[in-house]
Amino acid sequence: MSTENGRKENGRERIGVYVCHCGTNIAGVVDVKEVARWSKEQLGHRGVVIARDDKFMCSSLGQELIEHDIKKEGLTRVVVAACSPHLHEKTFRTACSRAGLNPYLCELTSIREQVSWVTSDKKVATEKSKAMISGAVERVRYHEPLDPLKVPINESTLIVGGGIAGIQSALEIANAGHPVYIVEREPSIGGHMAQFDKTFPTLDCAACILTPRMSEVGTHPNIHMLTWSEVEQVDGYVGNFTVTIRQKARYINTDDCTGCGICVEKCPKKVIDSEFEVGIGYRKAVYTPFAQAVPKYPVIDDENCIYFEKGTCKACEKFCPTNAIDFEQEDELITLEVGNIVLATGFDLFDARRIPQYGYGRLANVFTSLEFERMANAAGPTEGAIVMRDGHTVPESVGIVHCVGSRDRNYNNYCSSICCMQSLKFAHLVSERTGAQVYNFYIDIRTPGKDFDEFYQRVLEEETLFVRGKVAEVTDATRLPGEEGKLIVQVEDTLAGKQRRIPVDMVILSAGLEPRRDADDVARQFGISCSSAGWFTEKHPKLDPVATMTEGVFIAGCVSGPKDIPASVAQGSAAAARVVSYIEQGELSLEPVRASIEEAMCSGCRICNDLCPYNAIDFDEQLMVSEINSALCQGCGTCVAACPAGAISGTGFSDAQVLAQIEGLLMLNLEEPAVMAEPV
Amino acid sequence: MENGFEPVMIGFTCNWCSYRAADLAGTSRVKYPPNVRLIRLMCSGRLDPTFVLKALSAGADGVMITGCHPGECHYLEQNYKAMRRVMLLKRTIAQMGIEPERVKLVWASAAEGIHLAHEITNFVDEIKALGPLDWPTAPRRRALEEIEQLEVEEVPA
Amino acid sequence: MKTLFYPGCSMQRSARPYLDSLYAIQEDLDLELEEVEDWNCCGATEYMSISRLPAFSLIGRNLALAQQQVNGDASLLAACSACYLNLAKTDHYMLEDTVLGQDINTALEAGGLHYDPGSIEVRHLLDVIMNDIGMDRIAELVTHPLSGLRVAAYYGCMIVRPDLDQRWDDPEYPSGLESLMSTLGAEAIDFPLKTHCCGGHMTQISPPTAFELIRRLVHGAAQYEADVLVTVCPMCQLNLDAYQVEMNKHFRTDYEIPILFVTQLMGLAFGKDPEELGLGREFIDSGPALEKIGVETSDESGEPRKKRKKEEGLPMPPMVGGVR
Amino acid sequence: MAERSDLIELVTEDVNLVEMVESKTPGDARLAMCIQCGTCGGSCPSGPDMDHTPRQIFAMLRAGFRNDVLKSNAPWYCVSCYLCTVRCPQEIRITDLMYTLKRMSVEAGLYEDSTAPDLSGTFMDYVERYGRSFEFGLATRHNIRHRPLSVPGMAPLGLGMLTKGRMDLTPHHIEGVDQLRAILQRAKQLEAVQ
Repeated sequence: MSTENGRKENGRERIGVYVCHCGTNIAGVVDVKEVARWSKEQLGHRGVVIARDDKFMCSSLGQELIEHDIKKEGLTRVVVAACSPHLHEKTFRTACSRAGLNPYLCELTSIREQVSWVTSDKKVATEKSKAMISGAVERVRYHEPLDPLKVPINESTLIVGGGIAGIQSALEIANAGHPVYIVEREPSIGGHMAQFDKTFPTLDCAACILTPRMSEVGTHPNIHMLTWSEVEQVDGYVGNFTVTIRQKARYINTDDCTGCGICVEKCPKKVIDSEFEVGIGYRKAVYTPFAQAVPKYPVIDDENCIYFEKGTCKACEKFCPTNAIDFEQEDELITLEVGNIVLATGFDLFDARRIPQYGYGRLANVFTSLEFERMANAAGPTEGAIVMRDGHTVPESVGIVHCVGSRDRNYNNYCSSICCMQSLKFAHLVSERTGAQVYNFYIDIRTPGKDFDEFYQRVLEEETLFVRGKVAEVTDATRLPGEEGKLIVQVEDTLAGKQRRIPVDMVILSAGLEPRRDADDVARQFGISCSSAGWFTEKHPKLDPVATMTEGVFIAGCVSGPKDIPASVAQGSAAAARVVSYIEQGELSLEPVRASIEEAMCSGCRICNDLCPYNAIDFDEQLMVSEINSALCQGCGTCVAACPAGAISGTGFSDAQVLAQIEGLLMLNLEEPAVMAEPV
Repeated sequence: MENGFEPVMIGFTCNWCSYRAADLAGTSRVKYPPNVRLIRLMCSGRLDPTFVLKALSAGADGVMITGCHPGECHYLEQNYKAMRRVMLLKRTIAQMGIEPERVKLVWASAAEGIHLAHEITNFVDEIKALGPLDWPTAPRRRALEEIEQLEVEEVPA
Repeated sequence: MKTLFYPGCSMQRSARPYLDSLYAIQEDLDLELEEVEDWNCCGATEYMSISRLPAFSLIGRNLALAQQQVNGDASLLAACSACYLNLAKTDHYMLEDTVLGQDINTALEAGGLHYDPGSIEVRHLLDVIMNDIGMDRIAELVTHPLSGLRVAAYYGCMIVRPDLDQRWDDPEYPSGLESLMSTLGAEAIDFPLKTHCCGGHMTQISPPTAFELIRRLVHGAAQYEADVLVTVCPMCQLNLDAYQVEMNKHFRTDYEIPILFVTQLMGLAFGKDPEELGLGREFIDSGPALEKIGVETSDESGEPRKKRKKEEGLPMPPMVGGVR
Repeated sequence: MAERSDLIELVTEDVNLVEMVESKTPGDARLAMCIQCGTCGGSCPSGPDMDHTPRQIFAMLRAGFRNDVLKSNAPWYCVSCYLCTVRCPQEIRITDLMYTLKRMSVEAGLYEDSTAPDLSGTFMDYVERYGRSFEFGLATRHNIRHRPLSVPGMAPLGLGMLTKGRMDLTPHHIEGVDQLRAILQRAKQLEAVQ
């Protein structure tokens, strides 16, 4: 048996091999008794002292069997031939440690997923199982006792995004008594929900349920808000992140400002509000986005402020009772130390201009869903009056178009999931406030949530007309009498099987939800991954939806895909729970699968330094060697493979272990050469 | 090659995608040839070219390297490094007089069990077509010769 | 520059003014049009309806001839949208569907011909004017701006759709022709029906259907107060011009929207003689409309009509950078 | 036995219809991807005059109602404007599929109103005879056969075309007619095999 490649032989091991029947799952195809017999006989000289088979190794009986042997037979290594390590590695490791054997001296080889379930020929399956056990035995000889890595967890948490998901997370964590920083790009927290009028299906007013939460955030002793701010840089790792934040100049001294609003009142410069009012309303050059804004301090928009344009005016400064205006203010860089991060940066609305045949931007009375939300909102530009673009005419007929930019390979393949309910809500609001005839144009009505379909029923009762068909075009080009001065919605009524032209006064486009324009940059910044569409990827879509592949970075709300308010709130709480459990543990134990550099062997070539995606490798200028920060290291092993001096070793996946496993799998370790599998 | 030649092959899998794809192939009971024996790495980026050379020299007729699709690496971008290494490796073994087709790189996400099984099946056929690898001093080949002598004596039932 | 040119049957006859006006301005555009020798019909939309491979082979012959003539890669100019699409589509599908490509070549061999897919780049006249010649050059050539002439820029279908080679900013709502018209000094209408159908072959199959399609466009042009409707396709011109008369009979309407070819308006702006541009051969007399720009006397009087007034009230969303 | 054949008459579904239509269409037509949203039927300029909208045609194809589809006027009323094709959220090549259906209905000879097939046929004849289309011949021959009554009505149009020098009374031949015919001949043989 070769011991080249400078491999360190671990003396004479006493190895136990345990072959699982998994009922008939394995035993039905693999001759488990033969495999066990063979292991003892053929691998005895490799240290196998016991080889047993059992109906269910994962059962408590099976585990006790292992524990018993470890104690009585003094096993130093354990190989279990059963199912995938992703299912039961933990089980058997725990069994080992119960018996006083270091859990990492146990190796699980998957003869179910990789043999019995995918091979029909019994003889061949049995042979392959032998080979795999042989590989595992060789590998386990080179295992070393390991202790999980412990990293301390900084108690503070950073939450990026002050929408409802972020707010929920912040409050949950803060209420558990831990400090929270919440960073928001806009001048106020609140996110998209603050723009809405009513919320489906209950129709309670968005502001009424949101603003209490907002002010709670504003006044919470454990929450520190950083609005009008963006994350600039992220360093560190779970438990110990260092985050740099740019707080944009507000030109208002928040210590002195009382939020009285006189500056806003006196400001002579009126500009179109393309942010909060999505372009259908106006604001001043000094402004708070909306009445209930938290914090209450206004912001001076230096692109439109007369002072910044011409150097004159300063009306706000003259009238401010507390001299809080400070035109000299500059951006501020703030550095935070946090243990965990929750990303709740939300979504962008699909740009309806990308579908020219729907006329948005060209035809005055085509509105987007967000424009309509603002219009319907009592605090909006029309004080809740639903009127046409002229500002006063009440529409007599309104068409609501579903699936705008969603479920369409020309734009986004996915269903934006909220549009159906949103459109039903619009239908209700329009008929309630204007009595106009409402048409809903849909491909499918999707109302899977609690009380959703009941709401659909209600809208039907309100005599909204439903036309099943994806709208072909919205035009002002008349064709028939009665179309003059109207918008004509052309569609195939697929249930009637006829093309229809329906003249309406107003069209509302239920635009889909898209990832934030800068989602990719943000993902890169925080070291997490995006789907092809741009939504952030969960650690597990079903079983771990708020965690990411990067420890300590969690996601909540629409960052991972379109969601309604209840779902976003639920995720906000879920993320908080995950964070709090980390904080409560005080320190976190990580899989000890890490790379380490043997100083003596490192030539200081620095090849490895740029290979690490987590910047875990630093170069020590004094010693002229590279060193690895084991907490930053995620254990991918790329540096191990790259090191020309072989100075880097990867625990759990060392060269020795892999090379030994290769020999084992190829049966080079047998006293008499193996009979190769010969499928019949 | 219809001479009943059954190659032995080593497959390196990424813990996050292709190994799980293999699990999935199992749970969905997709059948594929038994010739490939898998080794789990944390990432295709961990693949040390010497692993492949070792496998080939130790008697493997082919080596399959699998990892996450480009852009989907669990460790952000390490699979690109694997890709580069495999390209170099193919060139190297070609210079050693070994068909570069004996080394194959396959992307398989955790959801692509069927795809992986399919790729394994194809690769086995490709290697069968290439025939046994005659690596200088292939120990396994020596071993086989000995077995043949053994088998003459004992008549299988 | 020498440019390989495929006129197509219609330009030879029913759309003769298109051909004449194109030839009249080719020098100004630094085009040296060289006809594909002994080209054959592209099959329009009809041949494909009867048989597939023969239809593609029919078109394939033209591509093969073109390749032969330049012996190598080159671009092939077509001014008829139907011809353009047939040629472009065949080249594209030969690349995409290799089996089809081989079959076509097998057929071509029977005539001693062969075509390598992708070697000929099929371009539409308007595409070349917009992207190769460019508006700056056009602006230099304008001596008689079409000031005050309200033009409905009409593309029709086959030039912008399916747009297999992604040559247009949008398959529904392109903007090239409009900018060309404003460069010529005309007032380009943002015509919502700019890429809707002119009726195609329905004039022969079901005239009532065709008349309705024609009425929609003509009515639209009238609704938008267009003086003329400009087109880049012989079929569109024929349907909207010649059949406008029939359509009026059918619906008892009296629309009179003259339909001119893009090259005719360019010619006028370049100060060419209307005769030479084949003007006056249309069914709906363009005289009255053209008087507005004083075609004979090149004085640029004639004040532009005032635009339809914009709505006041809620601001409109900005379009800049909107459409991708 | 008679009963049995009668029964067979009743069975009109053709289970492989979708695959068959796709195979006769160049490239990947994606017919099977239709979600019945009606974008095509809503966009179609001549949709109002079709007996079945394109969407319905696709549903019928899936159901295997071969004869009903091939009897429909929808493919023939398609004006090849490609609006449906560029708007289809499933990127189905609807216009190309319509061409395939036209060809299938010509083969099957199930479409009652022969106006459209004849127009295409006549057009094809002229092209194969001269290598160029022959508008005068086409228009007159077509109209005399299918709308004799309308011929006088259309006369001014034809006359106008002539006087305005926009129509020839005699067809234009290309030189390579024989070459062209050889090519088309070979193409037809090839297609017949498939």
